Amino acid sequence: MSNLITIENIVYLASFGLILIGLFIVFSDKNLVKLVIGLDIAETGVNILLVSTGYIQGKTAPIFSRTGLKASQMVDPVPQALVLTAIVIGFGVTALALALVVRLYQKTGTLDVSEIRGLKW
Amino acid sequence: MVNPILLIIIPLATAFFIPLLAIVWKNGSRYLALLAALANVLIGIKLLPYVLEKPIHVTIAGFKAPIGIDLLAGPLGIVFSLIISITGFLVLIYSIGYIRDESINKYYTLFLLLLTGSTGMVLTNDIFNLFVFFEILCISSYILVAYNRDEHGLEAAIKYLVLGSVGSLLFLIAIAIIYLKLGTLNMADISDKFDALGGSYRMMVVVLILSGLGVEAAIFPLNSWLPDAHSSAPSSISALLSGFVIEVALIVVMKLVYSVFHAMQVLNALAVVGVITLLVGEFAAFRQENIKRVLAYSSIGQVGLILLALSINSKAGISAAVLQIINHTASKSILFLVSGYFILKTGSYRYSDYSGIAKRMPVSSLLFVLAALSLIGVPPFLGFFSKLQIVMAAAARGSTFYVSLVSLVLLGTIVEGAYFLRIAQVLYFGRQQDTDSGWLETGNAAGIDMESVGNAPVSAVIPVLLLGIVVVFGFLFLTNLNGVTGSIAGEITRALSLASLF
Amino acid sequence: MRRFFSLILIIGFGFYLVTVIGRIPFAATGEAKGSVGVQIVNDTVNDTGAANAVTSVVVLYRGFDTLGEVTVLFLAALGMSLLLKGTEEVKARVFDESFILKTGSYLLFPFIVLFGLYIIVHGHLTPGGGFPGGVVIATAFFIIVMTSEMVRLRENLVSILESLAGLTFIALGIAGLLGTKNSFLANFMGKGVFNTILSAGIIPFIYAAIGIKVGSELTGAVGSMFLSPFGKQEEAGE
Amino acid sequence: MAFSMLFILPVIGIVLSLIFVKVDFLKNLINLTIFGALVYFNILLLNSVGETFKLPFAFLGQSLTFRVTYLALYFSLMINGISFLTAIFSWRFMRERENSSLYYVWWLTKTLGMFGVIFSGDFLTFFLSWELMSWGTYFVMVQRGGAAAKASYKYLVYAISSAMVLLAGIVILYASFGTFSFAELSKAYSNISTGMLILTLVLFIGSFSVESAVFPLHSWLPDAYSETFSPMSSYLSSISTRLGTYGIILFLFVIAGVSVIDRLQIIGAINFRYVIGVFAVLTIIVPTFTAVFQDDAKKLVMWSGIGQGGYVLLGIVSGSALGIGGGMFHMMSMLTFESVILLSIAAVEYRTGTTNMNKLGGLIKKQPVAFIGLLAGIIALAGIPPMNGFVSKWFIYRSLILSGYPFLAIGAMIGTLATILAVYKLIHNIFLGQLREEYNGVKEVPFDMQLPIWILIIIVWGSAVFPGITFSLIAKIQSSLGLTPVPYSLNGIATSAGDLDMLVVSIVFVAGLVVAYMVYLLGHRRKHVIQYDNYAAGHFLNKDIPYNYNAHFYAGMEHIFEPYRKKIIARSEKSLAALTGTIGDYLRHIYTGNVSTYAYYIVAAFVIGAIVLGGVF
Repeated sequence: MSNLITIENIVYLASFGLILIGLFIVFSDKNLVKLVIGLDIAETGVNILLVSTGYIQGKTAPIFSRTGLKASQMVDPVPQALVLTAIVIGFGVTALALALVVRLYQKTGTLDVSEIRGLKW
Repeated sequence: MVNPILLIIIPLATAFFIPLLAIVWKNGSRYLALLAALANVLIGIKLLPYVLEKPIHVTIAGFKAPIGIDLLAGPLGIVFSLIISITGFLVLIYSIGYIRDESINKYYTLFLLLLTGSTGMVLTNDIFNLFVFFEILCISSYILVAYNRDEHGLEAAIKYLVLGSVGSLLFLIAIAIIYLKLGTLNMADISDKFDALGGSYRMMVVVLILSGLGVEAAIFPLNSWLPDAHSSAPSSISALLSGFVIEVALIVVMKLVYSVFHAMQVLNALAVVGVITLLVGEFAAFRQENIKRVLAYSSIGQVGLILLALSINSKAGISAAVLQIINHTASKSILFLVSGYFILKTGSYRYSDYSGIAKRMPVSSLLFVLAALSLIGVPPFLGFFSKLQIVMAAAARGSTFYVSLVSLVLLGTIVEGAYFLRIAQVLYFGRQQDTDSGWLETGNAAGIDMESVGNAPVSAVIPVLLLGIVVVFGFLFLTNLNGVTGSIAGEITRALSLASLF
Repeated sequence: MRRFFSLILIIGFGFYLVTVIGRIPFAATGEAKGSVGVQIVNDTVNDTGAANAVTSVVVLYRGFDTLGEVTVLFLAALGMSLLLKGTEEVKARVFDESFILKTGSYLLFPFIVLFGLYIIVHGHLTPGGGFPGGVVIATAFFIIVMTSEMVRLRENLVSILESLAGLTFIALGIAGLLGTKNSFLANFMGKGVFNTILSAGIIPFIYAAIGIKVGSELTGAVGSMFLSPFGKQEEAGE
Repeated sequence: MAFSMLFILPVIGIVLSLIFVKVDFLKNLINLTIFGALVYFNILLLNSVGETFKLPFAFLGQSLTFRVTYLALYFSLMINGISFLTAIFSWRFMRERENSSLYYVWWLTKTLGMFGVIFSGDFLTFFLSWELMSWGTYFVMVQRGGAAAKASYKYLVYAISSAMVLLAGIVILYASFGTFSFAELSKAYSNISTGMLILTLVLFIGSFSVESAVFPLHSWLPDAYSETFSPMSSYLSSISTRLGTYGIILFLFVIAGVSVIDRLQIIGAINFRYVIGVFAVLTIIVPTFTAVFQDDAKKLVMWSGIGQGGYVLLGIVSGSALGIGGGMFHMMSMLTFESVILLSIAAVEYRTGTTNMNKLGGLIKKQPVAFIGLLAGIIALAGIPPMNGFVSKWFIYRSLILSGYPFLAIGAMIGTLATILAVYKLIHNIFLGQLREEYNGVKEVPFDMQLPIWILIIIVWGSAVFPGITFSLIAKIQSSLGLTPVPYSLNGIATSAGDLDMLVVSIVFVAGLVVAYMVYLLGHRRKHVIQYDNYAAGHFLNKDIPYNYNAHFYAGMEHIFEPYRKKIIARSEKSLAALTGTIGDYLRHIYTGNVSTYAYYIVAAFVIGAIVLGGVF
């Protein structure tokens, strides 16, 4: 039982859970703002997955701030850089989405995705 | 020799510079953007002969792959950046007259970033870098779709954004798996290590990337944003989106499938998906009344055809697909650009309201028809040759599977011909209605005064004419074109190996 | 019904996530596979002279990504200002905030900015850098906008800063292209003394540019959010 | 030289016509010269049979080849001859017509395509030319606008479909044998599998059936051909449709070969050719009966022209020397009589401005040349001696009876009955009966428009009296295709094979006419009256109540046939279009407009992809 509670499983559980919850909101919620929030949640899940790919058990942050730190004691820095990029991109997309939502609400007066169907077929 | 990275840096720097320029010269961005695109065209032309012989590897920050990011300027990269910059340049000329509101500086900035994103996508040799450029491309197109800030544009943009984000989510998951399992992001490196990966991981990565990038590549059923976005964007932007954005995504995804993942197992499935995409597009266009929606659905159909050609798993197929991409870029850009002025002049999106507009806008209408004929695949236009090459490449595989797919393609062509020629006839001979007394010429229902419709301005006609030259006289250069497309096919099908790179 | 189908799909998707990704152990990456990250950690001090390996990855090894990332932010800010600019003249939102809040925010402002600047310039030494620093600086402006009624952000100034910062980034990159290494973003400056502020060549400069860019972009984005009218817009002429 | 001129001249013509698009006189002159020169070079080409030509550039690694055969020459002579005559007629007719500025451009484009089709030596060249020809046909028809646009649209959909079926056939052949060349394909066909044979037969014959308007794929023809400018109607109906027949001949005799096709025995003696024959007979009967009820002169001729195409096909699939010879001959007969009929009608239209038979009548004295032309034409059309239609039909009937296809012969004869009814209506409603007031001032057309009509009358008659001239070429075609040549003599058939001597028939016929005229003269019963000195059904006629039974000419018959006529095909066409639309509508509904659903599609696509491909990896 105890071998189930590993750091991998916790990270995976969090990340998959967030991804699935986010997607579930995207699929089933009618409010456009919630939909954007759902996307954000899912994105967070992916970011957790991404950043955790660099994790190596028992190692420290890759900063040579003190002398004597060896490279072999450090975790992989690349995923951290990647996730920084991913977060910023996610931020940009979310901000833009919200701007669009604000504008769309001004035009249509609704945030219900099943009603915002001026374009179909 | 010029460094290919300039193809990305020039439009990017120009985009950053435009806000500064706007302070001193309000409309200067128009010409600056033109200059940037022109510079890219010239660099592309200069680089083309080099890369046809040997691909150029560009390291960034002095770190060799796979440590750093590197660009691979092979035939594919340079030819596609040429397609992008030439189309961009022509559409920029068109925009001079077409985009006339007060936020033009933002328009041109976004436009250049769209070019940056797509050029980056075809040049990069790093999968995460691909993701970044993919996002630049996507986000700039989200904004441009909503550029007019009307209800339809905004709605299309938010849908496009949500779907694009879901797609990039899947793409990121794939990147995470790749990094987890292989510890590298460089495509050549991945290509070397990928075959050692377990089957289920390979499958997961390939399917995730197909369904992630496939959103932008408009593969059925991931293309639901396309009809809305392409029909609601300003026509100049529709021309870009249909002209090269989906093709760039498609060619990149297929490049990954072939040369990085060696996932030949998915090709048959993709061929079937391609034909389904084609049929859905063509049949759905049949009953459309909004001209831009017709064109958007036709783009779906064309993407299906290109996907089928790319999935034939032969050099001939890929080469034909690239030729078809060139044809589609030119033709569909013409169609969108011309229909932009139809809409502007008549104020209506319904093509049945353009009754007899050919008398008022002769050049535009003629080019519209020529481009439509090329898309249908009528000799001697370029589209005929590309379609024939696709059909022959499929037939050359000799299996019943491909022959039956080809027959479905031909079925789609019939439908395509039917709806395009219907529009063409309305342009020239007016709307004809089936009444009891036979077909009669009737005026337009919207009460548009055709007399007041004038010709499109020179800035709109020139790019359309230039694109028209490609479509009409392209067949004269078929041998050269086939040489270029052939080397692209060679690049895609040759498994990249890190050892051979440096 | 929709929920039911969504649930089924989520279960299907989750199944693949769990069965495929969920079986990959973390420790397996790294040395054994000759991962890129391991090589970078080993070489970073020699290559870049930056103490913070993550920073050297962000700014140099994957600096091109970061340029793209900055571009995405630029795009987002641009998009927001394009989309949110009211079609008619909209008054800046008036918040009737208390004197204490206003004064407090003015008092806090320089310290927050200073903190942000600190984070930026120490990006190559400690956790932090241009992105978090820029965000902190933007927060300072955010607080001002939230609390005082009279502040109206100068959109021009913001966009000039944004552009200049972006161009600086590219100019530094091109300098590398023109330099001996003939490679975009290559570190053409000396590495300096390890673990001091003026070390690691172009990294601090690029990070400063990023910091200014991120700060001004976020400020601009916040500004355009506040300048936009809320609620359903009345159609003109009705 | 002569061969390349056939292709260079039309291109020159197209360019010059585009340059002088506004200068009517020059344009006409240039094109008349070019069509004349084409006839000349075509005759020169008779000396170079068997030569092959190659385009200097290869395409897709395949060279585009041409070869000169007797079959091609027969067609090109027909094309060029009729082009020249039509060009003479067009000179005056097309002057100042609306929407006709590109008339010659499209016509020459079509001509170029037709040359390509008949001279091509491989399927790639054939298909390229075929497309060029179809689009030329479309543009030449559509340029008039209005009703012509709608009619041409229908043609276009048929033509694209047929081209795509053709392409599928070509691609399948290429996939199986790796070649486009006719010569190599015909070798490959000698030991082809039955399934492949059936598949390609259906594809190729089906595709060519559209262009040659074989029942039930004929419905595009009448409107499309009749709505365009009248000289072009005449040109199209006389030659354009036959290019489809060329395709059938090409496939049956050059590519596949009769002996290979006859391996397909369906039941007993019924083989594949017999099946085509049945369709040919249906093509004769159904459209000809439709022709009877037409009110528009051009449409009537078009409908009966479809039926004549059925005779051609019937002769060709009969497989015997007589039958193929007859079918080939009938192409030439058709070419001339269809053309002379339609040019005569065009002459009437030139003066009266209409081709609606309900509005015409009594023009015999006003336009005697047109009347004679039409008379000669309908005599040939109905297969009555001494015109060339009689000769060809005689050959066809005889071969059908000799080869043991009595039912097909009976079917063909039923068609003849309707033909006679139709042509009687045609000549009566235009030229006989009472002249309408408004046409009192109508004059005969000028000489340059009469000229082609006279020439055609002479050919229609002369080729009947001396059919041997035509048969000499046909016999060469037959031997070059490996068939038994038809036994001909200068004025009929070689005595061993039967007993047709057209000279005798003509003399007897003329003698009969002379006797009849003598009787008529001797009778002294002739009396000239004005047209209102008359009565009908107890009414005296005047200007306001003219004697006229033009409208509802065969009302009784129409009453019987109406429920069956034109319903089936028109309905199936409509429902096919509706089906396409409905499929499209269903497919469009995938795009519901709900963004959550769209997002669902994406992840669902992933899951389905993973399920499908999970097994592959």
